[in-house]
Amino acid sequence: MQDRMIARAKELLADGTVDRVMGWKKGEFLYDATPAVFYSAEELDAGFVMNAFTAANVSKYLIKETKKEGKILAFLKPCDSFSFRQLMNEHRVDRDKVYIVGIPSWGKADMEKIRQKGITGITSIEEREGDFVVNTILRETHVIKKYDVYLEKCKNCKSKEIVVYDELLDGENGAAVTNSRFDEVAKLEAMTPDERFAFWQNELSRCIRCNACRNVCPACTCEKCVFDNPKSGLENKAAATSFEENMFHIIRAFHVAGRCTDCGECSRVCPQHIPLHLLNRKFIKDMNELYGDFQAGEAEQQRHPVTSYRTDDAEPGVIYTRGGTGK
Amino acid sequence: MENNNLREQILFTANADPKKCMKCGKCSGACPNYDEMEYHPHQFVSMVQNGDIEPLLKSESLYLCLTCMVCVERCPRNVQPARFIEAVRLAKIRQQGENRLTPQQIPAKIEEDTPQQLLVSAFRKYTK
Amino acid sequence: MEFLYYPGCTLKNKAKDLDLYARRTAEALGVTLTELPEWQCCGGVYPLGRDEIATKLSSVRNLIAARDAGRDLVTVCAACHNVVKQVNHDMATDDYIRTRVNNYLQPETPYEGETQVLHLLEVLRDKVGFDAIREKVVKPLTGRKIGAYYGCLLLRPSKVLAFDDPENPTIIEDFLRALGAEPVIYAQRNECCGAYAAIENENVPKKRAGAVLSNAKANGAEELVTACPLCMYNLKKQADGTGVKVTYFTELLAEALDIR
Amino acid sequence: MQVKNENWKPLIVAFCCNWCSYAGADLAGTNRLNYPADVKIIRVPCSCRVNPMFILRAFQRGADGVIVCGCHPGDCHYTSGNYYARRRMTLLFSMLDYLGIEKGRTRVEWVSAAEGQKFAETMNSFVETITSLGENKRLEDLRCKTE
Amino acid sequence: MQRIGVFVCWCGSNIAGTVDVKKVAETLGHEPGVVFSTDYQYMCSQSGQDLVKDSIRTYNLTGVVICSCSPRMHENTFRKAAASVGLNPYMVEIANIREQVSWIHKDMETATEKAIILGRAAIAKVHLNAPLIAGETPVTKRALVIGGGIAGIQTALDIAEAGFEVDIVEKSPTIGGKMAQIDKTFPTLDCAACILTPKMVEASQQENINIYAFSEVDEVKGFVGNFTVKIRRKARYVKEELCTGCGLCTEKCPQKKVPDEFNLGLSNRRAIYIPFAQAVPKVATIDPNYCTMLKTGKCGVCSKVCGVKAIDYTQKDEIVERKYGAIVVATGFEPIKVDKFEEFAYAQSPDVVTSLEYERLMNAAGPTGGTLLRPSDKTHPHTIVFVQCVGSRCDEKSEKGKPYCSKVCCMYTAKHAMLTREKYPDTEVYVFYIDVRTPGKNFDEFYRRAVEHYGVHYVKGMVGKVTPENGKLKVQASDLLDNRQLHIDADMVVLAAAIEPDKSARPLATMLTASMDTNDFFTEAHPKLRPVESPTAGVFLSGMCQGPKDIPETVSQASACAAKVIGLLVKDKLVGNPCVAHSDEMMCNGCSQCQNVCPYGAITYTEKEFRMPDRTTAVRRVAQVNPAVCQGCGACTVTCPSGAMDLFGFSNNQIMAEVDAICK
Repeated sequence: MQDRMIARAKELLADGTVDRVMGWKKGEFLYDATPAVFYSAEELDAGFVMNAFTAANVSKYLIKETKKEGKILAFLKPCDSFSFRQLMNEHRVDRDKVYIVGIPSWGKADMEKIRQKGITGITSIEEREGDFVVNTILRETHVIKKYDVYLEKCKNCKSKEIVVYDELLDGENGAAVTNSRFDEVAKLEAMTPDERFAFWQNELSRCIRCNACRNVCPACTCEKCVFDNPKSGLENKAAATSFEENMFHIIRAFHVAGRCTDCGECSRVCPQHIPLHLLNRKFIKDMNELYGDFQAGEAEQQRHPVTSYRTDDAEPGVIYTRGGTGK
Repeated sequence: MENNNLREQILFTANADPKKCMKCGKCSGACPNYDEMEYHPHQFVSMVQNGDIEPLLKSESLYLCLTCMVCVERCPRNVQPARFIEAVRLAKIRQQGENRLTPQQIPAKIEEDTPQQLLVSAFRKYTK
Repeated sequence: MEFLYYPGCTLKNKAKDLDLYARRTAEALGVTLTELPEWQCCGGVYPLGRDEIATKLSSVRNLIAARDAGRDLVTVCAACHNVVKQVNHDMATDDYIRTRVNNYLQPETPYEGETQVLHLLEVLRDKVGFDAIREKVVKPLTGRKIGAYYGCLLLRPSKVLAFDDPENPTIIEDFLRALGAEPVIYAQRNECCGAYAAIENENVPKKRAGAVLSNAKANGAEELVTACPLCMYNLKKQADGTGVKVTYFTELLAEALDIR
Repeated sequence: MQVKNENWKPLIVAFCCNWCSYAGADLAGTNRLNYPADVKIIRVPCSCRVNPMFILRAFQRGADGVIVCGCHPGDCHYTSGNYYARRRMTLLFSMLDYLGIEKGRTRVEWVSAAEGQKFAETMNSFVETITSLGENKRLEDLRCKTE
Repeated sequence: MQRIGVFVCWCGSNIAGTVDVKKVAETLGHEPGVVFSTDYQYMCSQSGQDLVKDSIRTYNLTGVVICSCSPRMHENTFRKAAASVGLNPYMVEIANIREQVSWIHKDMETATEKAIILGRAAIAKVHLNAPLIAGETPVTKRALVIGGGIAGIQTALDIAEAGFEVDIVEKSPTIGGKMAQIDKTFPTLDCAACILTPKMVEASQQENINIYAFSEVDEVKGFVGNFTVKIRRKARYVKEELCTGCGLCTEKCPQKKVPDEFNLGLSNRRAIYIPFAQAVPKVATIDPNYCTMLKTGKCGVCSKVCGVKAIDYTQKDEIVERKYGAIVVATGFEPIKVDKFEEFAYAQSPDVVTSLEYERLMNAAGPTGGTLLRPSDKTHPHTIVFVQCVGSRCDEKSEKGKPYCSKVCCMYTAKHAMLTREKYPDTEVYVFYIDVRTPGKNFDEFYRRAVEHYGVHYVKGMVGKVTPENGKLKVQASDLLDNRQLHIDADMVVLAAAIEPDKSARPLATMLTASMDTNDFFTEAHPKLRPVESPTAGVFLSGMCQGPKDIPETVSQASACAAKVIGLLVKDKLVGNPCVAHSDEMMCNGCSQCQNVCPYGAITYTEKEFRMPDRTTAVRRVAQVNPAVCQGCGACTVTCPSGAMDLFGFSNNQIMAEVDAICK
C-alpha cells in the first residue's frame, strides 16, 4: 500500500492538485513513524512510510496546514476522517485546502504488546490475513495474531468508513463495524464506588502531566488551553496533588464531550499507559444512553448532545438511581 | 378517639382525599340512584372528612350505591366519592354479624334467568 | 391472531349466547380464542377498597396464568373485563396492593401487571378492524335501529379502562355501522341499569333500566345491544311489553356474518 | 490515616440562579425557614452559568457537598439555560460517580422564586445527606485543606 | 490592588439581633485590600447611603462591599449611591447577611461566622471586579400589537395617541375580537357593539395606526427596541385597497352553505363574506375551502358583480417585514371545546349551547335577529338551565378541564339569566353554581338583582346529566342546600365553558422567547409589580393572553400596557445590562458551540486577521457578542472549552474567587 500511496502522491504533486503531502515519516526505528509534511517526490521516496505502526491521527495537523497557502494532500484513515469531519463541524479546518485520499486501515500494532511477547529488534512487519509477520535483526520470523497486539483503539474499532474524502485509494469504502467498545466502561460501572475509586486513583496518580494526551487529541485544539491560561482561574501547568490530576482529566473529558470521536489517540500516546479513553467513552456511553445514539464526526452536525437538550431529559438525579453503576 | 380511628381506617381503605372536594355537588347531581338514598355521594365525602361516620354506618344508603362510578368519572376534582361509600360499607360489613346477605336467602331470590353474575356481585357487595 | 380467552362464570351458564357467538364469530374473523385453563371467577365486582386483597386474588391468578402463557387476555363479559382490568392496573401501579398480593400468592415471578387485558370489542376495533369486519358481513343488518347500551362497566373508571370516551363513546356505534345497522345515540346509554341492587330492591333496576329503555326508545331505538349479562337481565325485565329487543353484541355479529 | 475530626461540620456550596432559586432562598429567609449555616450560597445569573470547573474547585478547596439550584425546567428566565445545565450536570455527576466519588455529594434541585419552603427543605435534606456521607476525602486537595 | 470599603448594615435589629455586626466589620476590616470597614443601623437610609458615599470619597475606595439584605432588594440603591460619587456602580457587591444569615439562623456565633464568610466571598469577588459601562442601543419608534380584540385596539389607540406608530396584526378578516360577538356587557348592560365599534372605527382612522387584518406573525427576530417581524398577509382573494365593502358579492355568491364563524356556526354565510356589518376593515374575503371558483375554476360570480374589480382569484400570501421597538401580545382567548363533557349532551342536542353561542342567540344581529329561539325547532324556550364552571376549577391533573377559575362566567351567566327573564318573563331560568364569584364594582349588586328582582333560580349544586328526550332536555342536578336531586325538563341548557388562551399563543411565545405557564397563559415579568410586561424585554402583555379577565380589566390592562410601551418608545436610546458575555478573540477557537447554545442569537462570527508569533498573519474565525442582544445567562461561557467566552460581572475568575473564599 505504501508504494501505491507514494505513487498517487507523486501524481497529485506533479499535476499541481496539491503542493505538499501530509503523511508519516520513517523514524529511527520501524515503529516510531511520525506525522510529517512532504514537499517533493524525492522527500516522499526518502521518508514516506505506511505500515502497521503508522497509527498517528494526522487530522489535527491540518488545522495549521490549512491556514497556509496552497493545497495539501492528506491520507486519512477511517478514524482520522471522523476527526477531520468533526474539525470541519467546528470550522477548525478549511476543507477546500485539503485533497483527501481515504485509505483503509485494518488495525495498527502496539509495539509494547509485541515487546511483551519477547520480540525485539524488528526489521520489518507485514500484514497478512489475521496475522502480522515480523522479522527481526536476529533473522527470526514471528507470526503473531493481529488481535493480540492491536492498539486499544484498533481492537475496539468503531468504523471502517471514511466519512470525508476526495478519492479512495482502494476505490471502496468501509462501513461501521460492530464493536464492544463500551464493555470496559460497563465493567467499571458494575464495580462498587470504592473499587472504582481505587482503580482510578491507581491510574490517574501515575499522570505526570506531560500533556501528551492534550497535544495529540484532535478535539483539544484550543488556541490556548484553560490550564495554561492565567486568566481562567484554573491555570495549572503541573499537577501538584492527585486531585489536580483528577481535575485535569475530568475537565479535559468534559471539554471534549460530544466532540470526541473516540479515536483513541490519548491512550495510545500516554507514556504512563493510563486508559484515558475510558473517560471519554464513559461520556459517549452516557450520552448515547440518556440522549440517544450520537457519533461525533460522523456527518455534518451543528449541535452535539451537550449543546442541545430536550425538555423531557432525565434529571441529574438519575445518576444516583439508575441501575448498573454499582451498588 | 375511636371515631378518629374509624375515620383513618376509612380514609385508608378509600385511598382518596376528601380535602380535594370543592363542594360542587356534581357527584350527587350525576348519581343515578340518588332518590333512593338517604345520604348522598357528596355527603359521604363530607361526613367522612368531618368524622361524622355513625349515621352513615346505620344508613340503608350503604347498600344503594350501585358503584356505577359516574360520581368518580364526572367529579371535576378527582375526589372519587364512590371510594368513600365503599370504604364505609366495608367498615360496616366487616364487623361480625353485619352481613347483609346470607346464602339461606338466595334460593328464594333466584329466578329462571338470574345470572350468576348477580349473585356473585351481590355477595361481594353485601357480605364479608 | 391468537388470544387467551376468559369467559367468566355467567357465560358458561345463563349467558351462553354471549359466549357461543363470541367463539364462533372470532373464528370466522380469523381470531383464535384459547380458553384460559382452570380460570377462576373474577368476583363479579371490582373490590374498590384499597385493603381488599383477598378479593383480588382470583383475578390475579388468571392474570398470572395469562402472563406465563405469554398472551393477551380477552374478556367478553363487561363485568369480568372491568374487574380483571382494574385489578391488573392495581398490580401495575399500586405498591401496597402489589406487595401484598404477591406475598400471598408467592408466584414464581412476582406479578407486576404485565398481562394486557382486552375486551373482545377492543380486539374487534384495534386488532381486527371494523373495516375488515364490514367486508366480511354477509347479511348486513340494514335498516335496523339499534341503541348501544354501554352501562358502567365497559367505560368507568375511564382512566383505568381506557376503553373509550366515557361520556361520548363510539365503539359500539362504529361496530353497529360495520354490521350495516343504524346506531341510535341516546344520553342514557352510559348510565347504570340498576346492577346488583336487583337482588333485594326491585325498584332500583326498574327505575334505572326503565329510564334507559324509554330514553333509547324515544330516540328511535328498536333494539338494544349490550355486553353484560346483568345489564341484559335488568333490561330484559323492563323491556317486556315495550317491543324493544335486547341482544348481546356477539349475537348481532354472528347474525351479520350469517353464522347464527 | 487521618484521625476523624470530631468537630467536623459539612461545608456546602450552593449555586443559585438569580431569578428563581436565589429568590427562593430569599423567600426562605423572609419566612424565617431554618436551614443549617453550613450552606453558603453563590449567586449566578442562571444555572447554565455553573461551570463544572466551579464544582470541582469547590471540592478541591474542601467543600463536602455542592448543590446547583435553578428555575424549574420550562421556567428558565433565559428560556433554555436550565436545560443545558441539566445535561451538563447529569454528565458531570455521572463522571464523578464513575471515578468512585460517593453518590449524593452533588445535587441539582429546581427551586422557583415561590418555593421558599422547598429551598429550606432541600438544604436541610442535602446537609443531612452530606453529614451522613461524611467528610469529602476523595476530591479534596490536601494541600489546600491544611493551609 | 483594590481599595475596598466594607459596610455592615444592622437593618435595625433584623440583622444586628442575630449577627454581631461589630465583629463582622472588625474582622472584615483585616481582609487584604480592605481599607475601611464600618457598621451602621440602616445602610439603605439616606444617611446610610451618605456614609457610603462619604467613605468612597474620603478613602478613595475602588470597591465597595455592603453586608446587608438580599441584592435583589438594594443592590441598585447602593450602585446608584456609588455612581453618584463617581465610583463605577459595578464595583459594588452585596453580601446577603439578612435573608441568608440573620433571618434563618438563631445562634449568634454561627450567624456571625457565616456573615464573615459571605463578606469575605464578596470581598474576593470585588477584588476581581472591573468597571462596567452599559451599552446603548437605539429604539425603533414603532410598536406592534398582535391581536385586534378590545385589548389590542385599546393598547394601539393609547400608543398612537401618544404619537407613536402602531401596527395591529389580526388573524381574522376584521378586528373586534370576541367582544364583537358579545351582546350586552355586565354590569351596565350596555350593548357591546355600541361601545366597541366606535373604537374599531377610531383605530382605522387614527393616522398612526396601521391595521394588518387577516394576517399572522411568521417570524420575530431582534430584541428590545430593535425587533424585526415578518408578517404574513394571508390571501383574501380580494384587493383590500379597491374593495368598498358594498357587500354585493356576498349577496350574489351562490355558495350559501358555509358555517358562519362569527355566529359560531349557528347560521350560514357565503363563500365570499364580510364577517359582520361593522367589520374593520370592511372588506370582503373569499373562503378558499368553499369557493367554487377557487376549488374547481368554475363560477366567478363575485368577480362579475364587483363594480370596482377588486376580486383577484390569483392572490397569494404576502410577507411584509417591519421593524418595531416594542411588541404587545394581545392574542386573547377562546372558550374550551366542551366535547369532553358530553354528560351535558352538547353533541347530542342543538339546544345545548355554550354561553358564547347564547350571546349570538340573544343578539339583534345574530342568527335569530335577537329573538331567543331554540336552535332545534326555532321555538321559544320556556325553561332554561345554566350550568356554571364547565371545565373550570378542575383537578390539576384533569385531562378534561382547567385548574383555574375562568373569572367571567359568573357575571355573564347572571347577565344572561337576567336578560332572559327581562325579555321573556314567562321563562323559568335556573342557574347551577358552585360558588358565585362577583368581586368587582357593582358586580355583586348585579347578581343579587338577577336573583331578587328578576327571580332567577340560583341553585347551589351541579348538573350531573342531561338527557335529551322527546324534544326536552331532562336535566338531573343536585340542590345541595335542599339536599335533593332536581329533575328539570328544560328547553335549553347553556354551558359556561371555561376559557383558555388562543391556540396561536404558544407558537407566538416561542417566536418571542416569552415564557408561558402550564395553562399557556403568558407569564408576567412580576405577578404583582410588573403585570403588563413579559420577562422578555420589549414584549408586553395585554388582555386575556395573560389570564382570565373581564372587559373593564382588559381595557385597564391594555392602557397600562400602552403606558409601558410609550415609556419605552419615548427613549432614544436604551441602556443595556453590562453584565453580558464577551469573547477573548485571542483565545477563541471559532468552533460555534457558544452560538449553538445562545438562546438569543447574540453571537455571530467573523473572520479576523491575527499576527502570529512567527510574524506571519493568519485569518481566524472568532466569536463576537452583540451586547445589546445578550441577556447575560452565561450558557456560552460553560460551553466554551478554551475559556475565551466569559461573562462580565460573573466571570470565571470571580466565581472561583468566591468559591475559594467560602471554602477557605
